[in-house]
Amino acid sequence: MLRNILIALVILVMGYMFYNTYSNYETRTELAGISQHFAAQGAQEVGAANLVTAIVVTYRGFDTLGEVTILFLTASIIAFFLKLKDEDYDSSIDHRETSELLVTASQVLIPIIFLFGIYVFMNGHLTPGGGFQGGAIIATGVALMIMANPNVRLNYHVIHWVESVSGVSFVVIGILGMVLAGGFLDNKIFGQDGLGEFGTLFSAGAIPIIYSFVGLKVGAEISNILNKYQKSQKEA
Amino acid sequence: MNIYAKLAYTILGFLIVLNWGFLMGATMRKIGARMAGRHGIPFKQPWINLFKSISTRTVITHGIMYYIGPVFRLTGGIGLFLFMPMVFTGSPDGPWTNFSFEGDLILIMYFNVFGMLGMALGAGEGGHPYAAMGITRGLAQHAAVELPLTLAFLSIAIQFDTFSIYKIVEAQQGGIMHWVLFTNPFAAAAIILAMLGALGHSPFNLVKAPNEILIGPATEYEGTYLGFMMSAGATLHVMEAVLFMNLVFGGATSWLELIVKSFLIYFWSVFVGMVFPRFKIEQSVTWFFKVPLLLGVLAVIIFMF
Amino acid sequence: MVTPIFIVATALGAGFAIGVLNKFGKNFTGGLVLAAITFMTFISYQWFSAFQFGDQTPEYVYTAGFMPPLSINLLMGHYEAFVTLLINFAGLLGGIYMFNSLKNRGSNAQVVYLIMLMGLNVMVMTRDIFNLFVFMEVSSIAIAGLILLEKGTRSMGAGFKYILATSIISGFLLIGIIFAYYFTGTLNLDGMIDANLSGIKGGAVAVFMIMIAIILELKPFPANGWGLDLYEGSNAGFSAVVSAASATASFFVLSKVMDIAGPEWYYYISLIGAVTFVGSNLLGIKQENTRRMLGYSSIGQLGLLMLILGFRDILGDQTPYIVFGILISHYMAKAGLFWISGIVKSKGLKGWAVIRKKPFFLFLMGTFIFALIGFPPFPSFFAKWTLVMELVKTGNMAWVVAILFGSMMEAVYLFRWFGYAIKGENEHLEDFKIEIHKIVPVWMVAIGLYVMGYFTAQFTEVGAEINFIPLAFVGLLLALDFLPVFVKNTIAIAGMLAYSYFIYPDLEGDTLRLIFEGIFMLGGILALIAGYAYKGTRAGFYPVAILMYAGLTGIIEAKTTLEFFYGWELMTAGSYFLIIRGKRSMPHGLSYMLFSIGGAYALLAGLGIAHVGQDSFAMDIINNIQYIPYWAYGLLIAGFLTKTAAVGLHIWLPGAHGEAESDVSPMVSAILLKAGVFGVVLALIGMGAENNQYTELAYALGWLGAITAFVGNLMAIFQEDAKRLLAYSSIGQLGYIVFGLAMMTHLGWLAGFSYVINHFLYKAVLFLTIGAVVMRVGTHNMYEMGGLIKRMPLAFVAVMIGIIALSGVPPLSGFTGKWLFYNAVLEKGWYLQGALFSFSGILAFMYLWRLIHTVFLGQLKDNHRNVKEISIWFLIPIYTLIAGLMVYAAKPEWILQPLGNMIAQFFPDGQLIWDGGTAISKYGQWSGSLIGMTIGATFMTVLIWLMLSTRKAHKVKQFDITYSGERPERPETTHVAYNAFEGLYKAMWVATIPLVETFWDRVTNILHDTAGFTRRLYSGNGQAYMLHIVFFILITYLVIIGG
Amino acid sequence: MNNQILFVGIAIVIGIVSIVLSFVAIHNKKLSIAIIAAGVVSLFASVLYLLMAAPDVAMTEASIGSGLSTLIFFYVLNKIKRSDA
Amino acid sequence: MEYIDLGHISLLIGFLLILVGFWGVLTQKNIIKIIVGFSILNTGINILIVSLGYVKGKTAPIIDNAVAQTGYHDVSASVVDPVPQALVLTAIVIGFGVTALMLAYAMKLYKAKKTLEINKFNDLKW
Repeated sequence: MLRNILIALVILVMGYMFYNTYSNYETRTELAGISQHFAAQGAQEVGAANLVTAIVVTYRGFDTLGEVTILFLTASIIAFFLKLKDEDYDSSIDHRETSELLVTASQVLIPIIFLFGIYVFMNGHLTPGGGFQGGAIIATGVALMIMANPNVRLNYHVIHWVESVSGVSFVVIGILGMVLAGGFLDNKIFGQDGLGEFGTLFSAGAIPIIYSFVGLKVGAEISNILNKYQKSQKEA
Repeated sequence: MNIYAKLAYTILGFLIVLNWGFLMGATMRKIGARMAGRHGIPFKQPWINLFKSISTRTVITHGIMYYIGPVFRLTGGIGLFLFMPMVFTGSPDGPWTNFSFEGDLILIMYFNVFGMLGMALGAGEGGHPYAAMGITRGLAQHAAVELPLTLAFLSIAIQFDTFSIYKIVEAQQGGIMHWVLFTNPFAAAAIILAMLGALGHSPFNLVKAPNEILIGPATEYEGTYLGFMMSAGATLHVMEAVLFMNLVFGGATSWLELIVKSFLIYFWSVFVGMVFPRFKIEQSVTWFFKVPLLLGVLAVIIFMF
Repeated sequence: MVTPIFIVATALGAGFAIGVLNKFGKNFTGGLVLAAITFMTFISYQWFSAFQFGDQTPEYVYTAGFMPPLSINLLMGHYEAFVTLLINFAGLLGGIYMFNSLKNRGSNAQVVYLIMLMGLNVMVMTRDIFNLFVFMEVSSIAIAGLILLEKGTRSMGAGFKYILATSIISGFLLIGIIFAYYFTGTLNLDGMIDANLSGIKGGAVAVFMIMIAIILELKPFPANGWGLDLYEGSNAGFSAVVSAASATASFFVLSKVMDIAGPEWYYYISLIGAVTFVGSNLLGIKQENTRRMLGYSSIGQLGLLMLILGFRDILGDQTPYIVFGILISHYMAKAGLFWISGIVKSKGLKGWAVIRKKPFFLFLMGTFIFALIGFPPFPSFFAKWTLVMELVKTGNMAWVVAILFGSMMEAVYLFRWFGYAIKGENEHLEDFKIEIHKIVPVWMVAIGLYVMGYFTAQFTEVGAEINFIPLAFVGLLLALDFLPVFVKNTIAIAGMLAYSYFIYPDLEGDTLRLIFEGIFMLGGILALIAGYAYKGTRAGFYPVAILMYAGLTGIIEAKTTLEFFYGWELMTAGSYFLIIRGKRSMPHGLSYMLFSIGGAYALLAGLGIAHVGQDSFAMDIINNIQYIPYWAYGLLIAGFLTKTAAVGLHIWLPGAHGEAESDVSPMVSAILLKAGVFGVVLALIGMGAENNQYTELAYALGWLGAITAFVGNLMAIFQEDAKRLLAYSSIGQLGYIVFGLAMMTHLGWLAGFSYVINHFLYKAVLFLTIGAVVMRVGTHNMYEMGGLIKRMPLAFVAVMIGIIALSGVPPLSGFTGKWLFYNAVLEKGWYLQGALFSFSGILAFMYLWRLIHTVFLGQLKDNHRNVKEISIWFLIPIYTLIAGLMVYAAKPEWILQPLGNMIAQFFPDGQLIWDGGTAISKYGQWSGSLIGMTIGATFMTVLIWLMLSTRKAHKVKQFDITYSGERPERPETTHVAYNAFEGLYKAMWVATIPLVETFWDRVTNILHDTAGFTRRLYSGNGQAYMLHIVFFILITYLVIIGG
Repeated sequence: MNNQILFVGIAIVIGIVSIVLSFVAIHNKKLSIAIIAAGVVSLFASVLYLLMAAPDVAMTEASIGSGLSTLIFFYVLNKIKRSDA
Repeated sequence: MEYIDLGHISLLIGFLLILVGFWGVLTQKNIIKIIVGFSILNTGINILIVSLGYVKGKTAPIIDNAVAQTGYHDVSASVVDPVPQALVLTAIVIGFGVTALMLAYAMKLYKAKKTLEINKFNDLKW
């Protein structure tokens, strides 16, 4: 109890600290700093209608690389932490009954979910959404698949393959940007003029390609994580 | 004065000291016996003892160090004599100053130990436990005695601004009131008290313990060795008395004065010994650390301001 | 040039590709990972060498084809290149070391390791603050995963706590970053610096949150329980990488980000650094677990680096140099130690004794520990030196005190540990296996430390003057350590002779230095001769002995204060190793080391103060100290007094000298102690004789000397151990010397110097002889000896001459000193001190008599009836020294006159007048040779008379004594030896109360209790650690930003 | 401008509800309810993002923050409950 | 009324969620609850980030198709700040990764000691 009072006190002081920041906040009425530039020039420079995507994939593409890496790391760590070897995936059958409804629904839904996910990341430069969201949606599909049939033999080779290839491609495109354009992860690998027609699917240079790989990779990684959690359920 | 004359005077002086030492020892024992209501030894007894010892035919030895121990002892006694100016004649190069030009009070202080150390080593080799016990006691007591003595010596040296015994004696000439006894009473008092320990009579004679089993180095030696030891003892007694006489009681301008003064000094210690019972070593050490040490410190401190 | 972006591309490409390549097996993937790291290392090295050796200018790497602040950019500058090189190199070595552990966890773990390194690289290079956040997350998640390389609950707990803590930290970082963006409109570091974020209203809190998060990454005390668990809980190889690579990266990040915080933060960074350095090193002393202890040390070192960073405005151009020295030492040494801890596989410190089963590990471990503490020739030595010099110069004494105190604490536990390794019981311990891939990285960092040390020295003008030849000789002997004793001994002696020959012309004419060099080198050679008595290889003896002599000669030759300190520390290191060679000397070696280090730090501070206001580092700056000279001289003298074992600082000596090997005792007693004396002499010369304004200091020193003399001699009386007796006697003798020097008069110095030479001669004789006797009889206890004169007469004669000389009885040379002393005392007017000195001299008779009696005289023990005379190899140096003593006794003017002339440079008043062989002072006179002749003649006369009258003396048996009517049957019953001075003890026990020991015990206990109490903070509960972090943040907030 | 006032009103409601839910998430004894509450907080947050003209973030938060995270929470919870049994 | 706008309110919600998250993290003994606390903490931070990018009365930073057909367009006067949105995307994904890792830990810790009390995992201390 004494401890909790102490912690309450600590939280109060922290609140005081936050209040000091809060009191200096004013809701902005116009853009400032770099965002001013992004809003004014971003579309022209990058060719993406979605400025967030322009920033995520190009301007701050390096962050995104790190971000993808973090998911990758988490998946790798969980893999060796939960001591799941790929071979284990096949062993031990779960005899849990799954409802008929779920199975049927999943059979219908999963292809749609996958397609939707692909749509989301392919159109990341035009509409809200992108690689992460699309990847997450695909992973949701995978989750549904696992839930519907816990004994499904998810082709881990495919997952790994997708993950690896998309990851390597991401890096390679980044390097291509360095070779063909202005720097690592530059989207103008097809040249300044190769940005395509603004607002169409094949525009914004490498952004759709990169975001697709990001989407695939994120999807594969999250699926991987989910799959491992799922398999770990079978462990004694 | 050429070296041969010096040598002659020195040898003569040594003979006087040695014999006076024997006589004085006998006298003291006589006085002691009389005071205790006994007849006492004849005055010639020391000489008899000496000749008897030296003429003993069979002597033993425990080894080389045992053998040369008495040599150390006697050399210590003679050396002390050699480095001490005996009779003040108005010149540092006078007939009875011996080889005192080679050193000063500090030399006397440290050479004092030479004989003691040699004898301790010699007796040690004999392997008799009493020898070692006596020596440990002697050394402990010696240390306790030396502290007030050193302070007093320093005080005198400060007073006259010299370590030279000759100069100290010279400075005390010209009447009894010039004696350190009166000019530097703290130092004198410290010396008079500490001297009891230096001379090793009761109550500070546990080192030798004469009334029980005699312990100490002397038990180990017999024959010629004992003769040497007795000679050395006699010499040392006189020389210590002479040292105190030179430092505190104005020195001596003639052999007669020396004899009288040294007798009185020696008698003082014997007298105290008659009155007081014997101290254990720790008692005597602590005793010297009280009044004599205090006096010694006082004697020095008065010169610091 | 390969652009640094390929560091990222390589790591990620390889990492992502392994997902499909893992079917080629784990060895393949492991090899791929190592190849990737090698390539990354190559990239960093390429840049580093371009900066270091070419004239490369810093290069920005822009991503996405846009200029910052729009896009993220990386910077590859000189420091970035260096730091990434460090990270990648540590990663490479760590990767080799952990090859099997990573392999066992599969290709995933290998990938995680690779990516962690990549994350650290980007952290260093990026100039974008959000990017920094992302890659900090990358590396901390990777670390949280790699903790699991070590199996078991402990590492899992540690990993979880680590995630909790880093999550809190990154939360704050993120809030800070977003507010920083809000206020400045940019995420670029340079942009934020330009925008002067901390000056903007509200920006200060944003800066605060960013800074505190980055500081927390460095695990500041006390919010660092999670960091300690990380070091303790993870795989040893991985702890090494965390300590070397991750901490280095975090540190660099701090140095990068603090630019946006501005100078008002610097003070607080230093403060947090200082608290961390002192706090974690203090807690380290309670550690019994190796890894955790090393963790405390790592955190402490990072605190020190933080402290330095905060001072970068004040240190100016020196900052990189200092940081480099400390960082590289910590980097290599800590990695090496962690790696060794993984090989040895002992959790507790005591189990490290097993390391002796592979002796070269001791060399490695010693290298690392000495590098951490800052001993020469390692980089940290030069860095610490420069740091202290600069801090003192700018008046930051309090910081210096904190640094030195923290270093001291670090030395306490590191050397305790080292002691266990060197001396601990290892019979029952199981030997450990060495795998080649684990030992190679350790060797590489160890050798790297020496190379780096050399280069660090060359960087500065003053460091470049250091003479490394003696050290190279040490290295040679180390390489030849497998040879038998007589070969190495010959090489050592030849080396020292040759060196003396070459050094002599430099010193000619400088009597002061010549005397000490003579004692060090000639004494050293004589002591080494005794080494021929040893059989076998005597592994490790020669390098350390020569190390000590190298240090000693370094002190003498020193032209600059740095060289002096360098020599001083070498000597300390060498003598430490010499001392701990003794069978039971481990605790004493430790206390020796600690007092030495404490002293060295006092010295360092003193030299630092001396440097203030003077442009040079030349040795003579101590003659003219301008800034708080009282403190300077006080510190210098205090430092030197630790080596002379002045009372209060002496408790290490009896054990250290007493338990040392037979020929080591004279080295450390007769020779080594003089180094302290030499120092005191230099300091006193600095204080100057003319118009001496430091009378109080000298007065205090005088009393200290006199009391030391008294205590040393008194304690010597009550010893039962022969070598301890001599050791206490050395304390007393050094007290005389200090007392004499403190008088600051011609006679006082003459007396002091005559003791310097005398003590060297007779203490070497005594220690050599007693040491040789001990070798023969196999015990130190005097009451177990006795009567040995029969078996070893030559040894007896040597000891007899030694004790007569030591006691100061005429005619031998000790009397010289006594006579000079009394004259000096009278002249100076220090009567009471003089009396105490004199009393000490009288006390000396007692222990000396006891020494010779209980060993050589009295009853010969049954088990010693067949012992032989001491070894000829001991007798040669002993009698050479005795010849020296005799010459000194017969012709004191030969020595004292040149001494007098030398001292007259400093103290022209009150010189002795020499009339032939007679010395005449104001107070008296003394003629050494005449006294000798007189006494000799008398002695011979008496002896001849005795021989004439006792020609038939017959030898009797040992038991031929009467003993209360009994005849003793066993020698033990009649050997008066044990507790011989009982009477004196009963009278003087008051003076033998170990006040000093009690005092130091109290100090130690207080430190231990504080550490023990404080470390309860680290309850092991991850939640409590989070609370600590939050507390730390809030308290820092209240302090820095205020209410 | 009416739009704005409406948004503010919604935001206030969302705020109050999410803070209450977050307390529920922390203090409810049942772990499953706690997890769901946290997921709902996340979901409300994504509504808030929409209000603040951040559709990308809203999508991400909804799918990852409240969807997949909750899913993993339940995996773990399930696993723990099963090994209890 | 000046302070009652979307920016201020969501900022306040963000801060309050952070505080509640901290409260949970620091008071709850159950590891799962602590992770829930972190999740709330993260949500709070994300809201914070987005609200700092909010510009009063502006639209999402997407150039909608109608406008896009006419080519590149300076929208700086009409959109909210896109940068914090980009950042928060990253933050959400990172938060997910960390949460997944924490949960994996929670699972294994539970397996090791059959408890989720955080104060039971203090094998390493002092």
